[in-house]
Amino acid sequence: MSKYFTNIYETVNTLWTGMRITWRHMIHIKRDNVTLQYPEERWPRPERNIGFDHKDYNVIRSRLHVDIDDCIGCLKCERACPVDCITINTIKAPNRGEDISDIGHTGETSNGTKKAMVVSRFTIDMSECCYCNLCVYPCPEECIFMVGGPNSSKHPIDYEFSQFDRKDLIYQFAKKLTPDQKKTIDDPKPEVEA
Amino acid sequence: MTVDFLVDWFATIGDFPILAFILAVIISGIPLFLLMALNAMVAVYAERKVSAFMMDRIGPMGQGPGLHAGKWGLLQTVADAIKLLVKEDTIPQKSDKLLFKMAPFIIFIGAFLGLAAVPFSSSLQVADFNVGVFYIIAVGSIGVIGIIMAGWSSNNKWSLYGAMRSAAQIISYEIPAGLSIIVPIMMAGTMNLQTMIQFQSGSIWGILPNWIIFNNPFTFLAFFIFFISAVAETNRTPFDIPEAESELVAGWMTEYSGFRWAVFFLSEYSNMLVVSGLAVAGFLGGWQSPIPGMFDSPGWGLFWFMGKVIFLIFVMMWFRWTFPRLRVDQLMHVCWKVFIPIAMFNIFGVGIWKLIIG
Amino acid sequence: MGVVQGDQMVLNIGPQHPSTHGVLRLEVMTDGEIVSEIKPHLGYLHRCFEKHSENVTYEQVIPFTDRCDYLASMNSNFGYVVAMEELMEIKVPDRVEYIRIIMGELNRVASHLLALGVYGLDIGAFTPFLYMLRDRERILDMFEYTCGARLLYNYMWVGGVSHDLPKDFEKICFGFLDYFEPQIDEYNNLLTYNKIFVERTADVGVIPADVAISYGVSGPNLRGSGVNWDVRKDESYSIYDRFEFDVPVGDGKFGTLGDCFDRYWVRMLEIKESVKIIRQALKDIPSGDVHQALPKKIRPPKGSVYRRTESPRGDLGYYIISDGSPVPSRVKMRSPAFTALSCLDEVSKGWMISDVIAILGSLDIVLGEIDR
Amino acid sequence: MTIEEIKITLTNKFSGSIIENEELSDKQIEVEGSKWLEIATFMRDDPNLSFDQLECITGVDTGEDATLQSRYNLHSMEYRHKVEVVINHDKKNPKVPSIEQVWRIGDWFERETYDMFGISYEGHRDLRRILCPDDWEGWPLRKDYEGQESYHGIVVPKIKEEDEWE
Repeated sequence: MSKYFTNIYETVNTLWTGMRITWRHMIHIKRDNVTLQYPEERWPRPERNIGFDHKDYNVIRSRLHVDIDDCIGCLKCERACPVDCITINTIKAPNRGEDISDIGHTGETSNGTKKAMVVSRFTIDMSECCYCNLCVYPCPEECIFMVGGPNSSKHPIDYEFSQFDRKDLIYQFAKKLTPDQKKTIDDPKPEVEA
Repeated sequence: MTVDFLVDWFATIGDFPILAFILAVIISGIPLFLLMALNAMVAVYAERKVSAFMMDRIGPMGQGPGLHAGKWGLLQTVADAIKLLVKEDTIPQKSDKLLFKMAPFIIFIGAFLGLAAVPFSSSLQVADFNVGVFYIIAVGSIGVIGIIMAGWSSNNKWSLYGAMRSAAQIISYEIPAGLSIIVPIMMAGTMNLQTMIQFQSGSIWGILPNWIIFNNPFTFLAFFIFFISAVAETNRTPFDIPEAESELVAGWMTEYSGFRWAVFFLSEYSNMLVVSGLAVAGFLGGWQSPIPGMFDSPGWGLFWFMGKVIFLIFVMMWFRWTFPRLRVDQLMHVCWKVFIPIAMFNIFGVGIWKLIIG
Repeated sequence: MGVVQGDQMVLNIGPQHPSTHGVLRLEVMTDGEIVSEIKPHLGYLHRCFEKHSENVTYEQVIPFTDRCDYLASMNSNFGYVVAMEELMEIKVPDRVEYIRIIMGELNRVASHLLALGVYGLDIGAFTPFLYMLRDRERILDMFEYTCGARLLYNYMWVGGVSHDLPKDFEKICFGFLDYFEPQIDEYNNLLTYNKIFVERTADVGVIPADVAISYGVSGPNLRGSGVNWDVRKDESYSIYDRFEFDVPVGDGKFGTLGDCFDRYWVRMLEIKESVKIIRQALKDIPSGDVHQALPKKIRPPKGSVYRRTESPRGDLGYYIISDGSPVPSRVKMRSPAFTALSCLDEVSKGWMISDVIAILGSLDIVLGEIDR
Repeated sequence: MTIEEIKITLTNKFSGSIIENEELSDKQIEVEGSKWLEIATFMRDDPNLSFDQLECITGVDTGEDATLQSRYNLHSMEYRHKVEVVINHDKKNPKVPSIEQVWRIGDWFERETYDMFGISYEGHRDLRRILCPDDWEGWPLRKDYEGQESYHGIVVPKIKEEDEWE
């Protein structure tokens, strides 16, 4: 019999404790609120952030971007990708390190490396990308990177790259070459298949 | 009251009693329906906000024009209502179509009829029965039939489970609710809600309002038994096992969508209003002011009544967003082994109290 | 229970159901509310992680391990790299070990928070779930600060980690721990001690210790049955032997030993232990270069290794067979949730449908890991 | 118990069935497949061995020499020692006695290995595919596996479709 009443007492007591907690949260909603109203408020919230500034991000995982003028076509990123979302085609340049103005090819990267290849195709299928960052590390020219964060000086952040068509998520970084332009490169071997 | 008044008034115009009656019912029914709709909309909005605040969220919000839900998300329920009305009304191919279509309206009728006897103020009540309490308890059970129809006709196992659980639950909890509402009936000596509320005027020792809940310890206990049973009867957490979303997907409402589902929703919130209204009328002094002798006019009466009802509905929401859910057998355990004995004990206690003290 | 035998009814729970924690289909034979048999049907999320691994290089496997146990990716990475380092006999720098342990334990806290919160949701309490998610979010913020990703990190590499800790990480992490520890009491008051919750979980779904061992149940589920087995202590890997922490074991606090409440309670206590470990690790973390021991080319010698680590769900084992090429010959993942799910049929016989949901929730399965 | 002692215990009991194999590492013991059920029962029940936990069953396709292997990682909760048992199968007709009733988790592990490698565990009460659909063809983790061309009318792409370029 005493167990019966203890049970009832415990029930009322524990339930009341719980109700007190929710009540406390309800009346302190101004202080406790954690909702971020997305389109109006963006991620680095001015007050209420967890203590670090957006600029201090160690690294960021967002959309991949390629500075194609710096790309030497070494295919390292393509090999590093675990899901094969990067496709690169290259054509051997007639003279190493020389600009080809017809197709807007620059011969030297910003680091001063002379390019031996003309990148005729550099596509990244962001719908397949798994954001593992593995392609970023091997790049010798640091021309493939994820936008924003520490790279925001190179390219502003772009988290919200939604598209209506899946095809539009295939980003093409190299300029398309027409057959005529290809001829101007005047390559004995037709094309190095990736 | 309103109906009687209207019938009498029509009688002064001409002698067509049947037409007068129908007109009176329609004229008093339409505001009631509007009240139901308004109640559901406000309650949905309040529920969203209350739940959000309890969870450290802010709920529906909008800042400015466009596709946002208005200032503080006030237009959210309007958007919800429009969405529900224009949504496709799906009927499962192998369902029992007649029952499937009928079920929402039977539940609706149950909720609507109950609302008719709720005494909003001393003069504002659609129908003043001399068995008001009895009537509300009785029509409150009509909903069960609708729930079983909905569950059975959906031809869905989840719905069937939900319906069976719901039937068992509502029928069981009628008993402690009924036994507890006997207490104010004994105290006031009437089943008429208005008379019951009149009985609660004045004050105890000049401080407390003379509400039945404060009258003696047994009535105090009886209020809680009644209120919790009422929560169970409206299928809300912690007694929401008929629609337990983590177990039964949506219980007996699984196959419903669009307008029919909206009717369920409307009925659920109206039921909350009705049972809260009954609890307020029976225990919390109805439209009586909490400060005896002040703010006593009928207009204030409506205010006090709705204030108390809204408070009770808020407590129901508070329950819902704090507690886990009981299991079926535990639910029955609580009902038969805890509430009913205490409710019976209350009846004895009140009887003896009345004999000895007054 | 179930004295009167009625007709059997087949009830399909899932693949789309709110509390199957993913796409799992349970074919449940019921007699009214009482469950007599459960046949789990797996494979809705199957993408053959093991076949993938045979087609990519060793370092490219790591992103795939992320996606197996997506709630504790750090621990998945950790298990894989520990196994690989054992195979290649790499000694990693101390700083890397400390970082890995901090990250692994933070992720254990995050994973347990989700497990406990979702368990509350299964029982019907919504609010604790959001409180726990709110705090989990802060841990994910710290992960994002460290490695850029919030859920699938690819953070631990064979021989190192991808990034060093950011410069003020310790301050942020200590700040979080100071904020977080009082929250545990709030969860307890709100959910754990709640009488309804206790009634729903205590004495329900008891897994006796011998059954648990025979079914290969591991981690908090096994400890909830009273078996003191923690890979971190008993088969210590990395530098877990340097830290002081207890292994919480279920004791039938409100009911029988090995019931749902014990499994829940062990997780709650484990969060506290993890916090303890993180505090110790943050205090003595040495400085150093995290990329120092990265091998130039990952080409393990011919051989095989089976290494277990303690993921939040239990013993996460990797069986890696190398044939000397840069591509693994076989990677097998011993998934702890897989074994935990296998005992569902045995445990939930005779209980009600609501209890099946409670038992399933208490096992804390992640379908991404079961189906791999 | 160390691995040598375990080996000696097993060799004393089942002298013919423990196969010496130089290629295996020192943690592994190769046993003859046909005797596996008895050995497993002994390993579980012997008070000195007491391997009460089956950690993992790994199917292995060794590649060119056309054998399949099942590798059992056993562990004792009581003594905290462990051992790995290797069983070689003939690739044409891989079969081995099921230990499903020795360790209950063997049920699902064997189903998984059957699903992936087609090793049939004889005596298993419910040997179905577990991860792949029931009507899947082929054994995906064998080295010579080739994917189906279509599955229920859905064409299985062999390689990534080349999008139009040029």
